[in-house]
Amino acid sequence: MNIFDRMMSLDRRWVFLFLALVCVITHVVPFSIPIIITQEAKSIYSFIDTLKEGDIIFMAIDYDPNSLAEMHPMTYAIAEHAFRKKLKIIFTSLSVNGPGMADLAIRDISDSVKIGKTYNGVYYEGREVVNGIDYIFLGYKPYPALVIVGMGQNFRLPFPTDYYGTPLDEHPIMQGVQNYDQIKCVVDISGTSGVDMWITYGQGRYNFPLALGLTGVMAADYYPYLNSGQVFGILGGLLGAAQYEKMADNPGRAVDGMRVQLFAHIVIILFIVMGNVGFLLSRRKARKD
Amino acid sequence: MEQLSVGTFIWMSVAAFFTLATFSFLYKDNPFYKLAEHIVVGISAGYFLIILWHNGLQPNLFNRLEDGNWYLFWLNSSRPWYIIPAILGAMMWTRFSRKWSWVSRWPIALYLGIATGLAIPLEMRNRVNRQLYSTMSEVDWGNFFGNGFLDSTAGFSQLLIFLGVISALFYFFFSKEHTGVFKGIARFGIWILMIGFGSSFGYTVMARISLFVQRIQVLEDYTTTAWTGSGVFLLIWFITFGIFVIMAAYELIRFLTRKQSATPS
Amino acid sequence: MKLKLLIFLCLLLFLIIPPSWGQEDATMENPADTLSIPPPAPVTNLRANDVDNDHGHAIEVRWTKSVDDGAGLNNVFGYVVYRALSPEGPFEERGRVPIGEEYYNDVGSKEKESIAYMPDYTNYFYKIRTLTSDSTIFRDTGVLGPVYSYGQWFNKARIPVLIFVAGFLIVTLFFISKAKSGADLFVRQLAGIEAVDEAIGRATEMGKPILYVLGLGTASEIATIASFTILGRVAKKVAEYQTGLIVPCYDPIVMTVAQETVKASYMDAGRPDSYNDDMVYFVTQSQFAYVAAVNGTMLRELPATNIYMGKFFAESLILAETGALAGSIQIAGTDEIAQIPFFVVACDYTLIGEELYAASAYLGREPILLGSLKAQDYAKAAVIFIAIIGFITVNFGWTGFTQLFEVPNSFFSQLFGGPS
Amino acid sequence: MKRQLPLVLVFIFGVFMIFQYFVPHESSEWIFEFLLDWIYIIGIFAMALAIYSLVRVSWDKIKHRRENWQYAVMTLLGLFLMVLFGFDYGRHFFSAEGLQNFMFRHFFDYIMIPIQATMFSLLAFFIASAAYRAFRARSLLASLLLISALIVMLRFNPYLGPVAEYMEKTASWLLNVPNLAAKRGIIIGVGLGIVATALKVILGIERNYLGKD
Repeated sequence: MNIFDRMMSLDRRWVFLFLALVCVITHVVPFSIPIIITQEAKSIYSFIDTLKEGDIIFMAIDYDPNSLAEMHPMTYAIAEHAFRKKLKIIFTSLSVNGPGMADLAIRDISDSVKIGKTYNGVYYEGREVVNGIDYIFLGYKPYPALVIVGMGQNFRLPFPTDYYGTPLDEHPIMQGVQNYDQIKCVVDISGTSGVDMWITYGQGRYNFPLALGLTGVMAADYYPYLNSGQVFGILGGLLGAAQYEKMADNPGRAVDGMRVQLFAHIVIILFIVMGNVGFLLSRRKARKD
Repeated sequence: MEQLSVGTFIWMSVAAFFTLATFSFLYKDNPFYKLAEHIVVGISAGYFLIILWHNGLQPNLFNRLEDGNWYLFWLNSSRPWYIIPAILGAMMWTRFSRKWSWVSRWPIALYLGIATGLAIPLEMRNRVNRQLYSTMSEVDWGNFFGNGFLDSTAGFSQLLIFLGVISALFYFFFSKEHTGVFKGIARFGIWILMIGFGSSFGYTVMARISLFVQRIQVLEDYTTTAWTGSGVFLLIWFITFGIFVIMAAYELIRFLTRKQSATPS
Repeated sequence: MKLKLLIFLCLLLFLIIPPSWGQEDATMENPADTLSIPPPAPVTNLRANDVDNDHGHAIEVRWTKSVDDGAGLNNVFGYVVYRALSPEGPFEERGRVPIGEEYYNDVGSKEKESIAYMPDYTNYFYKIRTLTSDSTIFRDTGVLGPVYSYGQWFNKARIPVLIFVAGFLIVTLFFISKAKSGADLFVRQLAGIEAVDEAIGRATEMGKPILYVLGLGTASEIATIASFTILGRVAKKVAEYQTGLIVPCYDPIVMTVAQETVKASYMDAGRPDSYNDDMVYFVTQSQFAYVAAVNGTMLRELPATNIYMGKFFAESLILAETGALAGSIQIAGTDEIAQIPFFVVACDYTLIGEELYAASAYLGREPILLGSLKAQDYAKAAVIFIAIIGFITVNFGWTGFTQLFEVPNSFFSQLFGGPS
Repeated sequence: MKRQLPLVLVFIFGVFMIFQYFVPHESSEWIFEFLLDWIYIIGIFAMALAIYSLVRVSWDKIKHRRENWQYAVMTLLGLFLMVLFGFDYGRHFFSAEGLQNFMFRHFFDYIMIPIQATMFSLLAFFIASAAYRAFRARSLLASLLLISALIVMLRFNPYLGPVAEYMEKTASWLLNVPNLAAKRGIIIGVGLGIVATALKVILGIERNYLGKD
């Protein structure tokens, strides 16, 4: 048995063992991998990065727990970046099972912002992110289309109080904030069809800058909106989240996940190439014989 | 962190044990896998039996007949017609007898009649009419080459989708040998099919890897719990993993010794 | 004196003004007061009728939007549809519609027990309220009515489907009668089908059984029904060759029908004694527990051939790879598009999509079945023809032809869900 | 009676269901829902046959001490325990409280779920081994399969340098254009196949499933 035959007919258990080892090691050992930054992800990052301290952005957390693995890293990456830049955030969740999850995410992010860290060479002092001053969580209301249109008139129409029951006017962040005119952009992180409503009823009617975070499967369907300029950026799935984490120099779970994915894919591709090299060479040899 | 009870930890260990037992199948069929396999078959069959009883039979049959009396055959209940499916269902049980088993063909015939009749218009609409309608779409001739490299919304892509659908349908043509022009079109059809299969295979890899990563995370969480918990936890953890480590070591030794004995001959 | 009076009045003013300023402040916080909106114009041209092509219990309300919606005063926030049982009221809110929209479907439940119950042939009265962002400022229309809902006996929107089904039926009957009269019906060869015969022969030589997996579909899925017919043919050959047959099942009814099918095939082959009910057995109704058991069977019984026909989901590749590990020849067929690539990659032969439905005609070679296969082919030719004509006409700017084939959405798109 | 009546039943109910689709009226819907309930209930009753089959096969194994008979004991034990817990040790036959039984839940959460999830995750390995084994450039068709899969798998690989961008664009084009065309072609064909098969059953051309005697 020559080497080519061996390359072709390797016991599959070696494939299994090698793949399992690579997955476990890349999962456990933290190291950084290059991540290609696409234009549609970069435009979201640079938009938020160039905002001034005290500017308000709007984040809609519109996914269910079952797409949590893909979508949560985006929420974390964007919100933490914004808080580090001392921006203010208005959160909503227009998906029924979203609010509890969003609430937890907000607490997690505020915990993480308490610790001082250096991003892209700049040191950001840790600070307390305060509900009502730095952010407000409006919660959930049914009929997303109506809520989105309603907020275009005044945030107080669909949401007289926030998620925790406090009237909006008691929060300093809402002083002078009426509708989308006072916020810089809307970021919709969505695993549902709610994203269509943000495009038609929100952006279509009130013309605010809209960025989307979508599941990997959905992302492809929304590129036409990018071309038409209705959406200024898209993050697609775990890959999109990893790009954002990379740009914000804040590697988190998305980069961790991508590390495993990348190397698992490379292992599979290597095995395919190995099998093919063996196959082609042994065929050539057979022809010579 | 909240202190876990030993009981809960033992349950977690059971889960970890069965996870590892199932993974051991990748090496070869072995007693642990056999155990996991047979247990899960029994438990899941029991689980579905119970679910069907509580969530199927009760709301769909018992609750509808419950205001009747059994000695009147529930005919005095508010929805007496629900006795019909119960009788049909009971007819299935004639299969326990060799002599009467043909009676069970009636409910089966009903079942298949309903299923097929239901399928015809629905499938015609959803699969044929719908897809046919979306195939007959306008091509963006003004933007034929699209913006940039391989634009999937460009005119040529739309045209290719149309040609692909038509030639794939040609490929499935049974009444004609693939010869002449027909051969060309059918060949293009099978190319499109193969490219489609390849890309959808490649696309799925990512989702499948994440399934494995989730299992690693479960085992990782289990290990962290053990190492941050008390000595009892650690002991159980060692036993759970130890079984498989010993098994792996045994197999490794066998593999190495076999190699050595194989080389001289 | 006058000066003194003036100073006194000014002092008095100062005493009075501060508290009233404070009051002003308090009301300033209410956004509604700050906006102080004039009432908008009402909607016009209000009309309502029963929703067509449905089971009743729904009324469609249409109007022309307020002139202040997106123009004029531009202060409209939305519309509310109100309904009452008499022109005097009381009116209840039925739904809200965002600005720009000009219709609302008032859909009720047909269940008498439901709170949303909306009886047919009952007179209803409607009015539309035009809202502003201040909930106290709005404008109502006059009352419209009476309107009532009722069910239709024919769904006109589904005429294209009816035509297709009827056409297909006629073609099928034509070819079946042609087949019965003894016409020679040609069908080309299919590699996957030829393989089935070879595989059974191979199993006999090796003295090993054949494993037939019917998939995860219930008996109500047509793919499973097609699989029964293939199982029938396979079982007949197996009975003739006296090879073993293993059929693990996922669904109780599928098991029952499969038992009948295999038994009938053994009788056809003249070997009813060789049949026993344990060839076709039930495993469990849980996707991966089933897979675990079938995997175990493959590695322990080492079947010569594995045949997978029917509905398959994520387990397709697990089964096919384990089968390859056991060294079996594998033939698969499924109409589940997401799984075809995995079978194509991992199995020796794959019946792609509709080839699964053609297989029983191929295996049986009975003229009537071939007739039905011919009908299927001619229907396909018709579809290709229509698609080409439609494509050309649409691209020349005439949509009249394609409009004939448009079928609107409906509720029952996915009735029988399977595991995914 | 044994063979003709079932064929007649299939025909009558099949034709009824086809017409039902075009009649939106409430009464037609009522029958439709009632019939769906029928087949659901028939299915549940058939579960008894299925469990009987499972028990008999396992019991035979144990009785005749066939290979691996010890494991068949585990199957029967699992089944028996689950049913026992599901009825809350016989305390709750007619209320769903058994579903909240401690042991029922724990057997489900800590045995059934982990094994099933792990079984599912084996796909990560099988997708790798299938790719290794089958993706060989044997013929033009196999090469097309191989190349398109490789391109899609390389779509986010950063080590490709300047090629990476084109790789990503090609991958998304492959998924949105040829893949869509292939799917659509198959769907239309499958639709016709389904209708043809269903018609064969309704018209009684395909009647194997009704057995023989």
